[in-house]
Amino acid sequence: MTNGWPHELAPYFEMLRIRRVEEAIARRYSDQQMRTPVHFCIGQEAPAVGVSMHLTLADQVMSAHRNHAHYLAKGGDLGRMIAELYGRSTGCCKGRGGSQHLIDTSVGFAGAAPILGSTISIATGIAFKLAKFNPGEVVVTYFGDAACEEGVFHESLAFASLHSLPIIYVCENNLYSVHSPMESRQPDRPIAELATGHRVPSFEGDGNDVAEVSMLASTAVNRARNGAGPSFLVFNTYRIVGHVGPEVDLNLGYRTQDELDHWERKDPLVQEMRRLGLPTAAWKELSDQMEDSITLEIESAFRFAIESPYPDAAEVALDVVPS
Amino acid sequence: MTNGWPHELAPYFEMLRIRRVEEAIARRYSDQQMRTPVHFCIGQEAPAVGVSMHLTLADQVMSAHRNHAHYLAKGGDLGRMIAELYGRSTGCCKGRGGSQHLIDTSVGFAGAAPILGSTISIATGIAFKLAKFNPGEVVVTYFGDAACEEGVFHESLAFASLHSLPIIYVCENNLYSVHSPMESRQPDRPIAELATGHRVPSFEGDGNDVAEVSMLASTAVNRARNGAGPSFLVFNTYRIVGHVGPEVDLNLGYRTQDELDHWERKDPLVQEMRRLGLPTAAWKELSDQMEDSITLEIESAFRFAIESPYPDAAEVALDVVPS
Amino acid sequence: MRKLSFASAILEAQEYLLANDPSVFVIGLGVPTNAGVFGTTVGLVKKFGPDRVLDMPASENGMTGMGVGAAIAGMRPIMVHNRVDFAVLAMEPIVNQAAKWFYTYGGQVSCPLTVRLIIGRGWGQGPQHSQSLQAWFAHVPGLKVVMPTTPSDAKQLLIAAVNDPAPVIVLEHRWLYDTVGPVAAQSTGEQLGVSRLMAEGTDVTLVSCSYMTLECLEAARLLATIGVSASVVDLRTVSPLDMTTILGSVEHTRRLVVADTGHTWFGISGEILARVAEAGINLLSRPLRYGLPNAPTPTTASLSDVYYPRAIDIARGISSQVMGANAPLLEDPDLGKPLDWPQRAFTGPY
Amino acid sequence: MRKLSFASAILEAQEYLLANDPSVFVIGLGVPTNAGVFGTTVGLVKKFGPDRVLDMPASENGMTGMGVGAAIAGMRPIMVHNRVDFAVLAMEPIVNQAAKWFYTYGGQVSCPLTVRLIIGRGWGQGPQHSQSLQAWFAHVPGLKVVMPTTPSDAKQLLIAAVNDPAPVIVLEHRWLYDTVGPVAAQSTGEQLGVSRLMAEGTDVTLVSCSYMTLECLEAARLLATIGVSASVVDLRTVSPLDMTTILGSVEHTRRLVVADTGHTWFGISGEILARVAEAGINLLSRPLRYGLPNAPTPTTASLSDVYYPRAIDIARGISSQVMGANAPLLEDPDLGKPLDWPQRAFTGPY
Ligand SMILES: Cc1ncc(C[n+]2csc(CCOP(=O)(O)OP(=O)(O)O)c2C)c(N)n1
Ligand SMILES: Cc1ncc(C[n+]2csc(CCOP(=O)(O)OP(=O)(O)O)c2C)c(N)n1
Ligand SMILES: [Mg+2]
Ligand SMILES: [Mg+2]
Repeated sequence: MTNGWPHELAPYFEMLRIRRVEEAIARRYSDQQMRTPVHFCIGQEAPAVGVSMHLTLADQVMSAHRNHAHYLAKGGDLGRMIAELYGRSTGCCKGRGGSQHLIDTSVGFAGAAPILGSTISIATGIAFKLAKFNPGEVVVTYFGDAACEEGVFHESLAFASLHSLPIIYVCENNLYSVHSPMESRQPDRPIAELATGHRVPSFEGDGNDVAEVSMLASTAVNRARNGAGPSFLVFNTYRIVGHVGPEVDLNLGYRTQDELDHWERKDPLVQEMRRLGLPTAAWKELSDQMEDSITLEIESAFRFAIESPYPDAAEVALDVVPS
Repeated sequence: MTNGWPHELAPYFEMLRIRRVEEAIARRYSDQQMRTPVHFCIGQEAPAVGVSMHLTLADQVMSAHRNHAHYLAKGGDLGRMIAELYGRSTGCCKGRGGSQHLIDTSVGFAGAAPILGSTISIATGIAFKLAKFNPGEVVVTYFGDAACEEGVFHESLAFASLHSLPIIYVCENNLYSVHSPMESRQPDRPIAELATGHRVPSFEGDGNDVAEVSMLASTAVNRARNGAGPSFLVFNTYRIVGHVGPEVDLNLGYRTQDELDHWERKDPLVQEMRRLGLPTAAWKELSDQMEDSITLEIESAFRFAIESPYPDAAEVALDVVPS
Repeated sequence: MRKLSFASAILEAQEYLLANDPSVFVIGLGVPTNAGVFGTTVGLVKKFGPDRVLDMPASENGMTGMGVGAAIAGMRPIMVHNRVDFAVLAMEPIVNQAAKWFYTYGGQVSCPLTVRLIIGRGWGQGPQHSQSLQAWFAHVPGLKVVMPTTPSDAKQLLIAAVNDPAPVIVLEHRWLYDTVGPVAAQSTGEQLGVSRLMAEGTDVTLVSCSYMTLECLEAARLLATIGVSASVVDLRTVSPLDMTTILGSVEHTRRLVVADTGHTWFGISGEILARVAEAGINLLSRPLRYGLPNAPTPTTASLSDVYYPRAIDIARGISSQVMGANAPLLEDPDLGKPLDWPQRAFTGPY
Repeated sequence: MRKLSFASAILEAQEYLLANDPSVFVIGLGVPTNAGVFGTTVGLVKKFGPDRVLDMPASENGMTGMGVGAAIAGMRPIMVHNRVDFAVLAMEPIVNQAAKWFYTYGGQVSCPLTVRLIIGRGWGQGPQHSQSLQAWFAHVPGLKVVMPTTPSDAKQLLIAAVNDPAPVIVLEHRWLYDTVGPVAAQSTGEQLGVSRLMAEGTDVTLVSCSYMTLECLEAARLLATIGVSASVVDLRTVSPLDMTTILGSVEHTRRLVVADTGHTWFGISGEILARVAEAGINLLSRPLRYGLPNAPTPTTASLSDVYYPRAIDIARGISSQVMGANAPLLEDPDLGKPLDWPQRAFTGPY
C-alpha cells in the first residue's frame, strides 16, 4: 500500500479514502443506477488498511461480500470498481460481477465472492501455489464472523497448518451475521480459539485501531513470508450502516442506538487521528488536502463509470468457458 | 447393555461376542455370498462396549461404516444383521443397506451410513429432538479419526454446544483413514483439541481398555443426561485387519509388522482379562461357557440368514417415498 | 376470498403448521429476526417461542444434516436457506441421506424434512444468488420437489410438503413474493403431485412452473390478441411429475412449449419433451423450450435483461411456430421498461 | 498398438501430465498410497515426489475449494474423489465457484481444475457409493463433463481435460477399470466435445456413455443376430454435447435409443431426446431410454441385478420397437450368471 502520503499518515489517508468512497456510493445508491447489493464497510476500514500496509503487489488477497475496503487498500482500481457497480463494460468484471465480485489481478487482488466461507478455501489454494512457485509471497483472506461457522473454514485452516502454507486468515468480527447476533449462532468463546485445534496461531485485536491491526498483521505476515505457516487474525469491529445498502437500520431492532453510539466513539478514523496527535491547525490543513485529493479521485471515478458503455447484449453468452 | 452376565464380566463377554461375530463373518466372507463391503472392528471392540454400558434402550446411537460393534453392543439383533450382510429380505434393511447401513430402532440403534461425517450432523439432529421431547435421553455417535476432518464435524459440535444438546461424540482414533496415516492428513496435535474452539469438553483415553472407556463414557453420558451438554470422547485404538475386508493387509506397506504386534499386545480382550485377574481354572471354565453360548448364537444367526429368502425383484422400486 | 401476498401466504402456512403440530419447527438464517426471511417468518418467534423458531449458524451442511436427524427422530423441520445457491453446500444431507433414508432402511423410518429454498433474480443478484436447481433435486429419487406459483399454492403446498412423510424441497421464486391472490384461511388438504391447468386453449400447450407460469399466462394473453389459443399448465410439483395433465393437454393441442426458471440444457424442460416423445404423440410443430441460456447469471441489468426469457419471447416463438412466416408481429408491452426487478415499487438491495 | 487396462491408461495420462507440465499436481484420498485409487495413481509419488502427488484430509469441500484456488493461481490440479457420492460435498466450489469463475470475472482468469470422479457399481456398493451425477454437472454452464469408455479415451481425454482451460469433471466408471484396449504411447492431442460412432447401422441409433456403451455394443451384437442393424454413438463428452454426430446418425436411422449410467428421469437422456425433438426429426417409432430406475441403489445383489439395465433389455426393447409383435425372442446370454460384478475374476470388497 503506497498512496503517496508519508508513512505515518498513509493509514489515515487510506482509511479516509475508503470511507469517502463508501459515502459517495451511499449517496448515489438510491438513484437505482448501481443495482448490485453493496455491503458497506463504513466503520470497518482499519483491518484492510492495517493489513495491506504489509503486503506487496505480488501478495494475493481474497475477500467476500463486504470487500470494498480490501480491494481499495490493496490498490484495486477505483474507476473500474465504480464502473463495476454501475454494471458497465469498463468494470473490473465487465459488469458481470457487481459489488460482490471485485477483482484486480494487476495489484494482487485475486477476487471476492459472496458464498460464505468459500473464498477461505480458494485462498488456501492460492497459498498452496505460492508456497511452491513464489516463495516469500503470501495470501490474505478476509471474512466475517459468520463465515467462521462454515465447516470449510476448519477444513482450510487444517490443510494450511498441515502444509505450513503462507496465508493469513483475517476475520473481521462485527458481531452480526446480517441481523443475527452472535449468541444465536455461536457458543460463547473467543472466535480466535477456533484455530487452536488446527495448531494455527491466532491473534486477536481491536479492529478499529489501525496501529494495533498493523502490529498483529506484521507478525502474521512475517510468519507466512518466512515459511512458518498460517495465522488467524481476529479483529473486533463494527459496521455502522446496515448489512446491505446504506441505511443505518436501527428500525430493524436487532441493535440499539447505544451500541451504535458506543462504536461511533471508537471510529477508526477518530482513533487514528487522536493517535497521530497533530496540532489542530496542522491537522486541519492536512485533512483538507486529503479530502480535496480524495474528492477529485472519486469524482473522476464516478465520471469514468457513468460515461462508460453498458456491455453489449451479445456478451451475455461470451466467456462461459475459455477458449 | 445387558447380556445376562454379571456386571463385572459383561464387558468382556460383549467384546468377545463381537470379536467372534466378526471372525465368523471373516471366515465366510470369501464365499462371495456377503457381497457388501465389511469394515471389520476386530481390535476396536472396547469403545462400543464401554460406552454402551451406560446407555438405556431409549438412548440413541448412530454409527458410520465401521459399525458392527456399535450395533451389537447397543443390542442390535444379530440375526437380522447377518441376514443384511447376506442381502436377505429378513435383514435389518431388507437387504437394501448392507453392512454399512445397519439399523435396529427397537433398541435405539438409529442407523449407520458410510459418508464420512454425515452421521455426526444427523445424530446432532436426533439430540435436538431428544432435548425437547425426551429429556434425560442421550445420543451417542461413533466415527473415525478421518471423519473429524470433515467440516460438518465442527458445524455439529458448535451447534450442540450452542444448544447444550445431550450428545456424546465418540471418535475412535485408529491412526488410519483407509491406508493414509495421520501425518498426511492432519496437523500434529491431539484430536481432542478440535473440540476446544466449540467449548465442548473433550476426554481422551485408551480405546483398548474397556474400563477406561467406561469411566470416560460415564462422565460424558451423565453430563448429557443432566442437561450439561455435549462431550467429545477420543479413544485411541487400532484395527487389526485391513480397512475393508478380512485380510491383514501388511502387504500394502502402509503399516509395519512391529506396529501390528504392538497393538496386538494391547488387545482389548487380553487387557480386560488381565484386569479381571481371575484364577486360571475359573477363567478357563468361564470363557468356555462364553465361547459356547456365543458359538450357538452365531450359528443360529447365520442359519437364519442363509435360510432367509432374497427380496423379491419387485421390491427394487418399493419404498422410494413413504405413503 | 381474502387476498394475501405470496410471502404472507408462506408465513400463514408456517403459522398454521406450528400451531397444529408440536413436532414442527422452523430454522434458518435470520428466521427469528424482524426482517424474517423476506417477511415469511416475521412474528413467528413471538408466537411460538425461540425453541421452535430458530436462527442458525451459517453451516448449511451441518444444519441440514441436523434437520435430517430431527426428522428421522419424528420431528417435522422446516429449514430455510435464503438462496438456492447456499443450499449447494447442503446437497450431501439432502441427496445422500434424506432422499435415501426411507428406502435404504427398508421402509422403516421416514424423513419428513421440508427445505424451503429461495430463487433470487434481478437487482444485481448475479451468478451466486440466482440459481434455480430444481432439475438437480428432481433427478434424485426419494425427494419431492414443489414450485408454487400462486399465493394460494404457496400456502397450501407448503402445508402439504410439511405433512408429507417424504423429504420435500420447496423452491420459492423471489419475484413471486409480492404478488397477491386469494388464499383460503384454512388448510385445504392439498396433495403433492398434481399440476393445474391455468388456462385452456386449443393451439398450443405451455408447460411451466413458478414465476415462469406468470410469463406464460402473459404470453397466452399476447397470443390471444392474434388469435392463437394457448393452454397453460402450471406444474406446481416438479417431482413427482404429473404427466397425466400434460399429456392430456398436449394430445389435444399437439403443440408443446416448456418454460422453466432454470437453465434449459439438461434441465426439467428436456425431461418433459422426452416424456411426450416417449408417449408417442406426434406434434404439429417442433417443441420449444424457454429457460436460462448456457451461461452463469450476469449481474449487470444490461445483460440480465437479455438473459431472462419473457412473455414476449415465448409468444413470438409460438406465433411463428403456429403461423409460420405470416405470423403478425407481436409488440413488446414492456419495451423500454426496466426489466430487472418485478415491479417498480421495489428498490433494492435484497 | 500396446494394450493397456483402463486403470493403467489413467495412470499413464497422469504420469505424462506430471512429467510435461510442472503446474500439474494430483491430490486425493489415498493418492500416494500403494493401493493408489484402484491402481490409477500407483507409483506416481515415487516418480514425482510428495509435493506433486498428495494425500489429503477427508475434507471434500475445502480441498476442492483449495483446488479452485490453485487453478486460478495458474496450477493444473487433478483432484480425485473415490466416489461421485463423496463429491456431493464438493458441489459448492465446483458449481458456484469453478464453473462461474471465468465468466464472472469478465473472462480474465480461467480455472483449469480437473476433477476425477469414480462411479461405483455392484458388489454391495449400495445407495451412497454408486451415484452417477453427470446430469447435475452437465446442467451447470461453465463445466465440461467427460465420460470415457475405452482405455484409449481414458488416457487421451484425461490429458485433454487437464490441458483444457475450463474446469472439467471426468466421470470414470469402476466397471471399466479392468477392461483392456489399445492405447497410444504418446498424447494424441484429442479435444473435448466430440462423440464417436462406435458401430454403424441403419435401423436404430443407440446413444450412450461410459460403461453403458459396452452394454449398447453388446445389444447391437444381439440385434444383429436377428437382422436389426444398430449404430452406437459413444458420447465421450456429455458437455459440451456433440449433437452433430447424434443428429447425423438419427437422421439416417430415424430411431433413437439412449442408455445412461445415471437415473433416467431428469437425466441426460431426456436432454438428448429433447434436442432430437427440437431438431424436428420425425422418428419411425417412439424413442427409448435406459438408465437407472427412480429408486436409490439397493445393496443386495438380488435387487441390484434388476436395478441395472443390460444389453439384453436394450436389445429386446429395440427389437419389439422395430419389429413389433413379430420380433423373435432374444435369449439372454448372461442368464443365470452373477450380474453384480464386472467379471468373474473380481472378488470384492471395494
Ligand atoms: C453460504 C452462505 N450462506 C448464507 C449467505 C447469506 N449471507 C450473506 S452475508 C451474510 C452474513 C455474513 O456475516 P459475516 O460473515 O459476519 O460478515 P459481515 O456481513 O458481518 O461482514 C449471510 C448470512 C451466504 N452469502 N452464503
Ligand atoms: C465423505 C467421504 N469421503 C471419503 C470416503 C471414503 N472412505 C470410506 S472409509 C474412509 C476412512 C475413514 O477413516 P476413519 O474415519 O478414521 O474411520 P476408520 O475406517 O479408520 O474406522 C474413507 C476415506 C467416504 N466414505 N466418505
Ligand atoms: Mg459479521
Ligand atoms: Mg481411522
